[in-house]
Amino acid sequence: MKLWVRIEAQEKLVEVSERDGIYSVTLDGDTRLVDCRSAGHRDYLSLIIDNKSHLVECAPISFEDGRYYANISGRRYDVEVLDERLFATRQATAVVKDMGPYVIASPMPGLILDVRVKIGDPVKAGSAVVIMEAMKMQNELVSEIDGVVKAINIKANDAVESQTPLVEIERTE
Amino acid sequence: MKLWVRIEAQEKLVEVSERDGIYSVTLDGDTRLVDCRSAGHRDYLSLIIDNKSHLVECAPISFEDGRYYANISGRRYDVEVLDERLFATRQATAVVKDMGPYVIASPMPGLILDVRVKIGDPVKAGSAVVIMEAMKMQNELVSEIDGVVKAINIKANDAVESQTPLVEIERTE
Amino acid sequence: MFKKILIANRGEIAIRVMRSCREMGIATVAVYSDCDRLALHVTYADESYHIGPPPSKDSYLAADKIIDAAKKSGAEAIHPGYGFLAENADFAAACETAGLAFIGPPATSIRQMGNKLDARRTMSASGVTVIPGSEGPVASAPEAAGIAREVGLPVMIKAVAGGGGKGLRVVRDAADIDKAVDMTMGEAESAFADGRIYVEKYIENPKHVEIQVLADKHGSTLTLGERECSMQRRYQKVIEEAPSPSVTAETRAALSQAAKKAAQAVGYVGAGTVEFIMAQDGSFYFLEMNTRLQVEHPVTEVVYGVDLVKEQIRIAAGLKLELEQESIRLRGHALEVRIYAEDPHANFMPSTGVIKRLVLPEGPGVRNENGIYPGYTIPIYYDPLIGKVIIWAEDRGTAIRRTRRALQEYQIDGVTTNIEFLLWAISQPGFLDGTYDTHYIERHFKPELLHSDTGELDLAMIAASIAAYGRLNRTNVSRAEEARDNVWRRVARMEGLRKPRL
Amino acid sequence: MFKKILIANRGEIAIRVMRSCREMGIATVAVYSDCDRLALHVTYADESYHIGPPPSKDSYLAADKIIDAAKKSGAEAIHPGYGFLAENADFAAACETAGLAFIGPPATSIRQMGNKLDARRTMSASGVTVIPGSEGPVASAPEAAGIAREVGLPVMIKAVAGGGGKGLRVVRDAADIDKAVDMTMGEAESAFADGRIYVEKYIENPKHVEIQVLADKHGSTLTLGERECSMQRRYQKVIEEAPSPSVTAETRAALSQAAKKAAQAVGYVGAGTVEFIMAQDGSFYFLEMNTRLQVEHPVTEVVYGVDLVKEQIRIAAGLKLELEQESIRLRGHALEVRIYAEDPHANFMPSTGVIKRLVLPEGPGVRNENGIYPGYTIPIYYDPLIGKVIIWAEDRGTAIRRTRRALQEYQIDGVTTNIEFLLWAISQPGFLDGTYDTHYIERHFKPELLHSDTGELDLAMIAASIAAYGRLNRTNVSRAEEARDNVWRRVARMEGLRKPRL
Repeated sequence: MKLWVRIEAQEKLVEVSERDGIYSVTLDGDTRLVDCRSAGHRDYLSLIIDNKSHLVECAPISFEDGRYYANISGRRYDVEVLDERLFATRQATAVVKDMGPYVIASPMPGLILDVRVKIGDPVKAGSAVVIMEAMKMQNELVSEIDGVVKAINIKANDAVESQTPLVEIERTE
Repeated sequence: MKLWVRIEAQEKLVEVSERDGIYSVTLDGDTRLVDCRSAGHRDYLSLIIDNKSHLVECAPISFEDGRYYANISGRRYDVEVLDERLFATRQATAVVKDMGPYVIASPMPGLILDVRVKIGDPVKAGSAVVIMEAMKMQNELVSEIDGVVKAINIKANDAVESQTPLVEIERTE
Repeated sequence: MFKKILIANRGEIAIRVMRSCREMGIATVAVYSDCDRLALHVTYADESYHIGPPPSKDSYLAADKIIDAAKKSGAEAIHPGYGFLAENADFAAACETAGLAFIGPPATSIRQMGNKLDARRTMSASGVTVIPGSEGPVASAPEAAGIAREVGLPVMIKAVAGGGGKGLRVVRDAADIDKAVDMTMGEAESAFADGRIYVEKYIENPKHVEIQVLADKHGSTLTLGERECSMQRRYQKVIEEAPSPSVTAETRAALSQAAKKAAQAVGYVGAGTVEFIMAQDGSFYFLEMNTRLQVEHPVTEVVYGVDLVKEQIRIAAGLKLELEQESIRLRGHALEVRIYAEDPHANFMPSTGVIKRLVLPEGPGVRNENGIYPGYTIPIYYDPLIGKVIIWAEDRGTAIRRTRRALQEYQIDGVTTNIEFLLWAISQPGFLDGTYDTHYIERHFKPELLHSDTGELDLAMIAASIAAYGRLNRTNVSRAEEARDNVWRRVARMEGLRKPRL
Repeated sequence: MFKKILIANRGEIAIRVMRSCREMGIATVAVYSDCDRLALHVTYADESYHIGPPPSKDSYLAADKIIDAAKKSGAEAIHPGYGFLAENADFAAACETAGLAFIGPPATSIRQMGNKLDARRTMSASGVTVIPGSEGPVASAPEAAGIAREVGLPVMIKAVAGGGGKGLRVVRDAADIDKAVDMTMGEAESAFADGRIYVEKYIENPKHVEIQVLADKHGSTLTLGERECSMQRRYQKVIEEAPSPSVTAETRAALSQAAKKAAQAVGYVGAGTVEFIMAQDGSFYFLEMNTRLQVEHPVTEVVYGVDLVKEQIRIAAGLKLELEQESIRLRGHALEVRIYAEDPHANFMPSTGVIKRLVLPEGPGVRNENGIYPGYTIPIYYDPLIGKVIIWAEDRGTAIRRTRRALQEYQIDGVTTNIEFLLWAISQPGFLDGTYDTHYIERHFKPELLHSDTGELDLAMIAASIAAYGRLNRTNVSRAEEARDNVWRRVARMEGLRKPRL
């Protein structure tokens, strides 16, 4: 299977096949045989490659987007893995994504303390739009783009779930 | 629900009902309200009864026989819990069980080291019939009854799974 | 000795206290809010009382409900842990009024140390060095400028009611004093409804060191050496250690003497901590006294071989200290790393969720203090501190290497933690050589620094590729099956069509 | 210092050794049999080499395969752990021949201590008191009777090749000697193909105490106090402690002196343990020397603040001991309880299976040594020891109460363990007062004793009733649904029947 794999700034083409629990993984033209098994839990992979032993916690963050994380000795890496279908989808949606409205969503469940904008307000990238409290801490949710506030779905003192769309911002060029 | 509950030498009739996660449990004519929830895992029950807090690991050993275990602070209790159907079944099978052939089965996977009997041998209750090795230890499997060896399904050096019938003994009166 | 104690807290500290109680044969009573019904402290306690809805003010800060639960349960004493009501003098007084022992200092000691300016004055009067500055609140910019001339620049303009890094401003240039005073007063007025300010000399690159104190009701006060807590992020301690790599035996003796004086000046009883700001030249100044058990108390426990919670309980029960200052001996070195449910890649945003898997570090010299278990859901209402790892070793170098080993062993699934950040922190040159100060992290940390191992990048790619391969294969198979099913269905339909109509 | 070490073992001890290696910056190499591919030591190591099928003789005892793996990996040294090849002189010699450091004593020391009769003679000659008895093998019953007269009854008739409680017989009456000699010889011949026997005085109600020794290659030998290991079941240690409640400071000094002499007599290098039998009057006799790390080494580590594995590695690398006998100081008290996968209700039958849930005891003074993790399958081929809990506390009473607390916290699902039995053992009057001897458990333990708490019986009934209620309800609902489905199906069929035929 051909996979497009992206980690941090790098993107590589990876070829994977499997026989009897041993995986053949080709990366940078270099083919390695990987003895890979789940150790007690599906997401914990014990990999032995050239007798080097590794334990990696690895699972999808979002299978449909090909987003995975890999945790190695306490360090967490975000990895994107796409097969041909997902790769094609990403190519197709990348353009659309940059055009559509930008939505600030709650990163976790919590309480809205303050909404710093009104509909029609101009917003600069990096400016705080909503203040929410979770776990005794105040967190600023900032806009990543320049734009104008188009919709506000919450008000102060609202309790929100994770990934609730809070404020919609329309891009200004 | 009416339940026949047996622990060690005691057997009691217990009445259980539930509303909103609070159980009403009547035991010895004494009705207690029990706030019972699974703590992180189905088999770990957090019970609060009259503000007393208990954590009990409790699960069926064999649901169809109504056999459960309850682990309280490291102590393990075997409890039989029967509803009307299971109670009736037990009553009906109790007689048959005492009449049928007696089978010595392997309590765990292991290696048969020695079979101490031949077909037709008389066997006394408490005498060793099979020696098996598991986890570096030799274990004697003894007959619980007086009888005559009727069948032998294994020989020395056989590897056996758990609950494999090894030797069948016919009861002598 | 008490037969039953109520613990007015939750999380790791509630469990910590209950463990000592169990070992002393004392029954424990937990209190819990709605969202904590399945919290570990509730299942661990002998008795548990529900005290209200999740917000702290309605439950863990509701003094009357807690005292009520204590009375219902027949508890004879209340241990407040840290945070919540631990430094609330009114609560301490209310306990005593209700006939319950408060496992902490007398309400008067809490009050005397609670107000920063009062504490400064009391300490000054008792001969404990405080940071040079104004005696009391400063009314105007010219008055502030006068003090600045006296103690020398830089100075800090601080709100009397401030705390946690809010309401303070550093002035390095005399010309900036007017503006700084104005702004701090305005901020203090709006944030704390108390516009008063005072002026202190600003100590450059300070270290935070603190002395553990134990005092009984019979006049004995002793000290258990220092902890250094200069690894901080936004005034939140991240790593603590005992002893401090920067404290010599002479400084330790001087710090201990000052801490003892401070505790005695307020008639202190119980376990408490006197915090000092230490300048790079080793001079030190009283900062404040925490009139309770500290989060980082275990580092002192492991190097001195004491159980501070048991000492607290014994003291509250009126027993004399059995420890003697002369026989207390420091052994080896201890570190504590705090595990927070927060994402170091995303500005330390707190993280919540269900703990799916939890494998703690174990083995030689590793102590875990936790309030979580596999299957537990971390609620959004409270502190994101989910656990602590305390490391003991023969010496500081070994302790640091053991801490790295322990952090690498830590497996926690379902929430994001700061473990990566801790691994970064303990590997910093400034931490390794012990020169770090309280601003070290803000000067040096950038999230980009967390990813640097190139060998790991390849491994992450391989692991993710295999994980994806398995899942995509299954998905493709099921897609294929679906497609095949569709074909069959179509065939069936066609066959149906072909059947001769009846 | 070595850069890479191969650990020729599995389970908790392999992890124990690897942890010290990691902390020393030494890379680790694991070896594994087929059934251990997912064992913790394989995933924990930096490198892992497959060495064969599950039976030990084909893998963990296959010296050539292990040496081969060491060479392939570039390891410079081999740590044997305990058991398997740890006391195999030929293996130690083969390592040295292959240019690999064996982390243990020289082959000659192992050989000298390996043969019991030889060791007795060497010790006797070096002035270490051995149990009075025959100098060498005894050829006949009259010769045995002569020795019995000399040392006094009771005596023990022991097979030279015996071990693990096999091939020995106690004689209390002179009239029984003939028969006992005959039977033991016969048994020894058939069991060990070596009919030789010898005679020793039998010590009534003995205690098992042992001294930890460390010796470097530069002539330094030092001792780290005693451990008592008299809580045994069928010669298997169950609980160990340091210090022994029965050893006074004078006895400790005498034991240490004897142990040092014993180690020096065989030119010992590395960590080793000299075991003694101690009579009720405090007199003691050399029993044997274990020329390796003991299972129970951590109790010594926590009271003396040393890392014995690091010392072993340092010694093997040729370094001088940095510890000095004078500065070694005992602090507090330590206990170790061994967690076995075995059923105390069923004659301690071993138990295997998948560890579904594992929550270890934590908090102050608790150290876990484990080779398992949640999801791990315990194989049937090896030792049923799955973990150890080591407890440290200020004093013995606190250590015992802490051990109880820790055992109550231990949650392990999927296999049956001896935790209940350990709770029974640490609560025994003879354990609490420290008078227990090596026969205590066999004299006092009955499985019926494990269930005694009547309050818990009610609770178990309530919990099981609720658990059953939920499950039965669901089952009844699904039965009802099934029944309803059947009714519908029947109705449908009947409707079908009623349909007018076309």
